[in-house]
Amino acid sequence: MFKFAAEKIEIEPLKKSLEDDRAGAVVCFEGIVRNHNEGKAVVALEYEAYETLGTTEAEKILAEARTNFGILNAVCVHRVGELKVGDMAVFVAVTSAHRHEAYQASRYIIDEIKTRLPIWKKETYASGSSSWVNCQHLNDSAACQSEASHGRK
Amino acid sequence: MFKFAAEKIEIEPLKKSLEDDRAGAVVCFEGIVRNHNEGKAVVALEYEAYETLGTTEAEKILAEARTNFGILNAVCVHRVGELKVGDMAVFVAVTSAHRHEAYQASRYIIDEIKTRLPIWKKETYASGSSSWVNCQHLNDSAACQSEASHGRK
Amino acid sequence: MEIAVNKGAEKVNVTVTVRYFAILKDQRGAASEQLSTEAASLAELYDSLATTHGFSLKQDQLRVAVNDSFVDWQEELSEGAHIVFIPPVAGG
Amino acid sequence: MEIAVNKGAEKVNVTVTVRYFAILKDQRGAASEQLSTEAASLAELYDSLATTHGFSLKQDQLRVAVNDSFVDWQEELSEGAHIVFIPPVAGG
Repeated sequence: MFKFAAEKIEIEPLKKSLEDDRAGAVVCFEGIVRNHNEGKAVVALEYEAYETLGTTEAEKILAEARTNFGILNAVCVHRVGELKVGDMAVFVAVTSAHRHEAYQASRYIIDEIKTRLPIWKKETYASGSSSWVNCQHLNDSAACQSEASHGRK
Repeated sequence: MFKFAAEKIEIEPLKKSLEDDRAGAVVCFEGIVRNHNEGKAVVALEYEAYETLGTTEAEKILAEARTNFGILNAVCVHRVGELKVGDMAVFVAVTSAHRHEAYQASRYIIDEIKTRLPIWKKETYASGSSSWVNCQHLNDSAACQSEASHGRK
Repeated sequence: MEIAVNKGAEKVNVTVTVRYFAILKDQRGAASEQLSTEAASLAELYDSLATTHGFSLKQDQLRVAVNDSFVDWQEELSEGAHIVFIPPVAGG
Repeated sequence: MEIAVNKGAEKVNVTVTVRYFAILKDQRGAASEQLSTEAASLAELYDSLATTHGFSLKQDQLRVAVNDSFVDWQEELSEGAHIVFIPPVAGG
């Protein structure tokens, strides 16, 4: 099960949904908003998602993980909206009979979520500037900034 | 921080103790009592630990993980006493700036905990028999059973 | 056959909806728009919009989706299509 | 020198405490015991106890700890030592 969440991710109900007497391992990954990214002090960020396509793509990723690694189950939730430092941006939980498969599947899911899902992150820096992460042209970081955000040196 | 716990492991306070504004990733592992082991239906189990040496050895493992993988922090708790199917036997949480290190360290810690810590597990099966896991002589599974447990076929 | 060729050469306008996300939304100043276009492909449509609105991203930095599925840039435009140009993602 | 050799050859009893875990505890029927022994090494002590109590585990399946540290099987016994024979572990 995958979903986007506009509010704080509550992990207990998600883990509860995975309970299974055959499960010997649960691996959970939490992606957290850090206070730094690439050397700049981050004070807040905003996630925007293309939710319909994003949900379809994420369900594909979870199905791939189940098929490829023989796990019991997997869930993932990704935040959208405004987040601050310390907030959870993404949560992945995987259950399996043995730990090796759970670790592998967890890593696969988060790696694919990060590269395949249509989600964008706008970071606001201590300087007051902001920038859409990863959307700059190679060797042209200016391409990444909105008009309002040229305060970044 | 490592400890043995005679009661249910509460993971929230453990994760709280790891909070750090530099953390971008939290990887948690939960080892759960499964309803089967090596083809036998398990109904209950008991962990016994040599706690003083076990704690020293576990703290060494956590220190190795911090040194080897450059993580921010790590905690681990292992249950002792009577557990039933679905109970958490061991919990490991690791924080790091980036996810790769957190996954690697988490896996290192649980692998080492399982092979190095003086902890023993006695499984009770649906048949009523019980057995100390891993303590049988090669090609001589009888060596593993206590006198009271020869009901196993 | 000749009729088909003539038809293909005619500039036929189709009406599509384009939805913008992230930096494209900022640069367009709108989350979506309905527009009538002569563009023969999604690639051509993006080029034309990028010129009009000054989008900083090159087409090869983007993916494109129609009606909530990823599609090829050379796909022709169909009447009523919902089109999304997808900037480089940054989830997680 | 000759005195030292004589000393080594003498059977000197030491008193140690042995703590048992898991299958060894079941087979010994006790969690610990204090005993006086002539054994020259930990290996020798285990062999003697295994014979007396019918321990099913061979010495090469065990590790051994003295005073809460892993030590070598060939280590000599010291007065007052706390000894633990460690069956194959099964944590997690």
